[in-house]
Amino acid sequence: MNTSVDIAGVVMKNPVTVASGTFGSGMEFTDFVDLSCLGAVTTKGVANVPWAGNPTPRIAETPSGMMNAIGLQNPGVDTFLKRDLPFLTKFDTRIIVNVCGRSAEDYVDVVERLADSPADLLEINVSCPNVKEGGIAFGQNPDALYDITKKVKNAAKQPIIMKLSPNVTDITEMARAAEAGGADALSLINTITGMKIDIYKRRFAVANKTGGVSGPAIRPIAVRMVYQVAKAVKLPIIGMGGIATAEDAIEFIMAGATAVSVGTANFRNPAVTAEIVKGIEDFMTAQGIEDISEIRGCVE
Amino acid sequence: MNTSVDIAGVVMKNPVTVASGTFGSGMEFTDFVDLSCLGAVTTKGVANVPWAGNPTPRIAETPSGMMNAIGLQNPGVDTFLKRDLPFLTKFDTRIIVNVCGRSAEDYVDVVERLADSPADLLEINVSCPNVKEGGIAFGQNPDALYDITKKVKNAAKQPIIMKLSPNVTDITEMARAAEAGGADALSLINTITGMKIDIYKRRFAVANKTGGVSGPAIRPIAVRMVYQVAKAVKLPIIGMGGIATAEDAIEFIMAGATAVSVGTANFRNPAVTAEIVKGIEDFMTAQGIEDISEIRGCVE
Amino acid sequence: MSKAKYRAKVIEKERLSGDIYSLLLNVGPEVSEAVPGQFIDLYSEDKSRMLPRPISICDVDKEKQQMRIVFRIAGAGTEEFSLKEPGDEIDIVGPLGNGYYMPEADGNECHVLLGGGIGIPPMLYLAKCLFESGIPKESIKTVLGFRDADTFLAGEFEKYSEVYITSDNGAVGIKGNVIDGIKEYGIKADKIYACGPTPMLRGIKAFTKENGISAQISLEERMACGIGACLACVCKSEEVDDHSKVNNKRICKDGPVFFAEEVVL
Amino acid sequence: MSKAKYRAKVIEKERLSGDIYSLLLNVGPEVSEAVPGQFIDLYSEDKSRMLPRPISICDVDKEKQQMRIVFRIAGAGTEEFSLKEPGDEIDIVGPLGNGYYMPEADGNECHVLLGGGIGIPPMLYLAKCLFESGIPKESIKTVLGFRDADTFLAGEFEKYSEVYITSDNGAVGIKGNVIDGIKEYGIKADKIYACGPTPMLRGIKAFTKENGISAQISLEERMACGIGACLACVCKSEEVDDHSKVNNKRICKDGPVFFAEEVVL
Ligand SMILES: Cc1cc2nc3c(=O)[nH]c(=O)nc-3n(C[C@H](O)[C@H](O)[C@H](O)COP(=O)(O)OP(=O)(O)OC[C@H]3O[C@@H](n4cnc5c(N)ncnc54)[C@H](O)[C@@H]3O)c2cc1C
Ligand SMILES: Cc1cc2nc3c(=O)[nH]c(=O)nc-3n(C[C@H](O)[C@H](O)[C@H](O)COP(=O)(O)OP(=O)(O)OC[C@H]3O[C@@H](n4cnc5c(N)ncnc54)[C@H](O)[C@@H]3O)c2cc1C
Ligand SMILES: Cc1cc2nc3c(=O)[nH]c(=O)nc-3n(C[C@H](O)[C@H](O)[C@H](O)COP(=O)(O)O)c2cc1C
Ligand SMILES: Cc1cc2nc3c(=O)[nH]c(=O)nc-3n(C[C@H](O)[C@H](O)[C@H](O)COP(=O)(O)O)c2cc1C
Ligand code: FES
Ligand code: FES
Repeated sequence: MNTSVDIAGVVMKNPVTVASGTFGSGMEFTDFVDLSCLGAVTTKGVANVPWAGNPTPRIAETPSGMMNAIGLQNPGVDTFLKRDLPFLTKFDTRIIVNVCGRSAEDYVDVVERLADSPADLLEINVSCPNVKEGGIAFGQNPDALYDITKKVKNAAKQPIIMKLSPNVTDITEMARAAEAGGADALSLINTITGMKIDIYKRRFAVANKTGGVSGPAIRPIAVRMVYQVAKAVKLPIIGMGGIATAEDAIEFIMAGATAVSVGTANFRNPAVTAEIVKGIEDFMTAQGIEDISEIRGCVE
Repeated sequence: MNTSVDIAGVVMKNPVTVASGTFGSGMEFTDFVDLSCLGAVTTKGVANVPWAGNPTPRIAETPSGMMNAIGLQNPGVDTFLKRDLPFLTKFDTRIIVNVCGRSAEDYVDVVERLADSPADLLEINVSCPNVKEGGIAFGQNPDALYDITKKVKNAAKQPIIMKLSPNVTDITEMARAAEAGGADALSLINTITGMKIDIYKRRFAVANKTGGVSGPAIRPIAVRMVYQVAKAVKLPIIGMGGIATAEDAIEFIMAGATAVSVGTANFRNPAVTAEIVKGIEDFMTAQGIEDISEIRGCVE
Repeated sequence: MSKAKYRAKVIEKERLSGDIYSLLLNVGPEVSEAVPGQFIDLYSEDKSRMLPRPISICDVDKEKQQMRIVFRIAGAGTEEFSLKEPGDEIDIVGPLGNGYYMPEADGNECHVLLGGGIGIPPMLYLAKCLFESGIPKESIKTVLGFRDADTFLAGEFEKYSEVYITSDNGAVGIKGNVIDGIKEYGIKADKIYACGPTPMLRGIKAFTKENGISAQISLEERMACGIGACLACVCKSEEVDDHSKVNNKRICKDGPVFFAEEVVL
Repeated sequence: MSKAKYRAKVIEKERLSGDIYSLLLNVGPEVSEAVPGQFIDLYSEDKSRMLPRPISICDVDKEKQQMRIVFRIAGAGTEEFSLKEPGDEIDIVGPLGNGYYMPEADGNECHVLLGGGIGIPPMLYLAKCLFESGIPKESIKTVLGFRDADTFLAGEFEKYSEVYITSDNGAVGIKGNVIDGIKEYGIKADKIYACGPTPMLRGIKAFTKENGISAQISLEERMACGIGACLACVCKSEEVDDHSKVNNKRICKDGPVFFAEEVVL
């Protein structure tokens, strides 16, 4: 049985990685999962300098999901290079580094500092709804997305994955802009902007007022967008949004994703990623699937 | 205690109505709810001629929600005028007629035929994701929305509510276009386009491939959009999307909605609307709220 | 406001075969209206599952206000119900829909009940009602179609009817479907009543049309409201339907039982 | 991979007062590591609730592998746990976080435990561990702050410590908060250990700073992962934190117990 997949020339032994920001740099999850059983570990977004993130409360629960406005707190690329990356290289897994910034220069700066690092792939977060500058501003306008993609691509040694925002009218327009700008792969979806109000306190449930909705609640929206993007561009897709079981992962693959990321579900079960890897194998055995690529985009 | 609200000069005795398409024309629900206890009944979308809708399966369950692609099946405005409207006038409630069409002419046609009917308000559905023509095409482009609003407004005797689609990058841009076009009120949100795949059959769960996601899953997204729109325009808002309890209804009102619609929750509990009306009163009593308008948009 | 969602108490639970369970429920006075072919909507306790699960009425005891349902585990909702134990409660609404049109008791006509797979349960209450209406047992014949030797409920039909068995793999009864059963067992049918998968119903529609037999069939479709309001559960009708003004009928409200000639399968 | 989510069995359930419940759980060998001030994550059965509920460890019996938690019904999750009966199971992860730093047994120091409201439960296990470490009972003093006469757990502290009570409305003990309690009861504290609402902890931080007393306080914030990965649950730290490289510490991982001087409240 072959579960390996190829994202822009980087081979993952199985299609399962984690969604940026839900898994730190993997360290804390080693108590629960052998990182070597994952196709890749995707790290929390890293900027050129440390970011303090947003005030608390940063999260709230929503029906079959959650809202977060962490605000991309991160220790900065220096610490990341010294501490997080060397730790990850101890495992037999691919490393996808998620990159954030406030300006094009910030992104380019991080990408250049990662050039000679063991990072296999760079995922460019131009879709975070929780920061005032950068983030989603690049991800909601095709021209801006094209520009930033081009700049990052020129600066990057590793293949780049542009992470798309679902908060747009037409996701295929954004996917095409990223493709035209030189993206090697796409990942989607980031969170959908939401709001929750504590009616007894007459206050917003998260300090940032709005937050990004994630989890099973948004899965049908994510599957739809992956399907649309898979039809619109030729790039490999890392699909995500509410994946909590192997069945969910297979749903994204059948919609056209090459690999999948597991995010919020890690909070309900810290060992869920390993269970999903195993569940995909079981499904393939039961259904007589030799190679995972047989089912990629198989619904018509 | 005053629970009554005013939508474009039409007074509803309480802020609770139903979401179009989830309640028929009220007839079937009379077994479970006294329609006279609702602020208004909003009918299923009606077109100038009967529509057959989409093939089945038309729905699928999703985490804390559902997906539908009914495709606006309706008996046409003639039958509606002869059968559904006379039935509704027997109750002490306001009547909001939801209008759909394939072209601007279709909408205008229906609106004109309703001119001398007992309909109190007309809700113009320019946001249905499940039909090929009309529907969402008008709801995802501000210029198109402005035009259709203007045309419908010119033809309408009753105040018009433009029903907005959440499948857009910036909901406030759409709200402003509708306001500029002459809308008397806005309602939001319609469903969010989604997809579900049956991985064992390798087929789409609904025959239309995509469907509109509704229910509690989308509530945080709906609350956010209502909040944004309430800040952007002066029109009264009918808020909806995943309301299942009185607390949920109050959340929308605190976000800035004048009235609220209950949709998918009717399927989990056919008497839920009456319970929500009662629950809002209980909340007001417990919190010492004299007039429902005191809490409208009260989070800052 | 004659109807409401209410909590039914589980009196008995039985596993009939592999993944098929029977629940006996204490229900409300609503049960007195129940006719064969109707269904009830069951609600999950889990808040992530918003929609009701429609399940046919398998038997009713109007005096004791009890109702029995028999179902297959098809997913998370039916699995939840299968875990209920005596004393547990389930939210339900119903009876809902239109059941089988009951014939005059007429000793000369042969009433043939066809149940395929998980379409079998509603036929039991129908057999009982036909029998109790005065039709002699010999004039009520039930043909039950199973996948394999994993049968269920068959013995219970014997109280009210003559029972014939078929199975897809021939492990029990005649190998084939219920129509093969009618033919091979040489059953002469005047009226047919059926519930089962669509291909079976399609076969029955063709067979009864060819042979000029009146047939009532019970259809299935995914439902949301269950009461005729949302238009999720339509089937195609031969004629323009009076309610919809198009060739669509609502299975939950106008059905689930239709005369075969009314609907397009 | 030394940790995992596992199913704990409920051994005993008790309602301690209005909306406060105590559950005794059969847990795994993980319990042998539990120190006072740590918490466990409890998971809802309901699939619509994705996030774990952090609840402090109130008591531990390492031999029997049992753990006790005491919680207030604050919403749907804690309500679900309050409905559990002996024999039922709950998914949990833990012990998690860093607990109270345990002092050397030194008969001359006075250890004062301050618990406010639902911050009281973790102090019980702390009192027990201090007592069992050899500190004499007279040198362990617990001040418990309640809202009103609806007290809970107070009697159980008497096994390990001297107990003083305050209440917001003066219905029991001294009227006021735990700091008013220290002052009015004339308690001389060398080391303070506290858990309770933020305003109380803020008061304790100021009071102990002023009086040069070492204080450990347990903080609370909404959590997602519970293990230090998602950065949901941070508090502000006085110094740049070595992990975050900013003035943020993770309550779930670096805490929930901090020395008062480490954090900004
Ligand atoms: C009128 C009617 C009578 C029925 N009577 C019986 C019966 O007596 N015994 C029995 O075992 N089954 C019966 N079914 C089928 C039964 O409703 C489904 O098996 C059940 O809803 C599956 O729910 P689930 O949560 O286990 O599966 P899931 O797949 O998790 O369900 C997801 C959603 O799809 C719907 N759904 C899934 N399968 C079906 C289906 N086959 N038909 C309709 N909706 C479906 C569910 O209601 C739910 O909303 C009947 C269906 C209808 C329409
Ligand atoms: C380290 C720590 C220890 C705790 N120990 C106890 C204890 O021993 N006894 C006790 O009664 N309570 C304790 N709490 C508070 C307890 O976690 C919340 O009351 C509980 O999570 C509420 O869940 P719910 O589903 O009932 O409420 P809901 O309001 O429905 O919860 C919704 C979401 O918000 C989170 N949340 C809500 N209130 C709080 C809160 N006050 N703190 C953190 N998260 C919250 C929930 O975990 C959940 O994710 C502790 C909290 C923390 C952080
Ligand atoms: C707590 C949290 C933090 C996140 N941080 C990041 C981040 O740093 N960078 C990023 O690109 N996406 C971030 N995301 C988005 C996820 O990577 C993912 O796109 C989204 O959560 C949808 O997947 P899920 O439903 O499986 O969680 C974060 C999500 C959550 C819940
Ligand atoms: C089965 C179904 C049918 C619907 N039909 C219509 C319709 O005819 N016209 C319309 O404007 N909206 C229609 N909607 C959208 C709802 O009115 C509402 O905007 C949406 O479902 C969100 O609310 P909810 O989450 O409370 O269901 C339909 C929704 C559902 C679930
Ligand atoms: S399920 Fe709503 S009309 Fe049948
Ligand atoms: S809850 Fe995730 S870091 Fe604390």
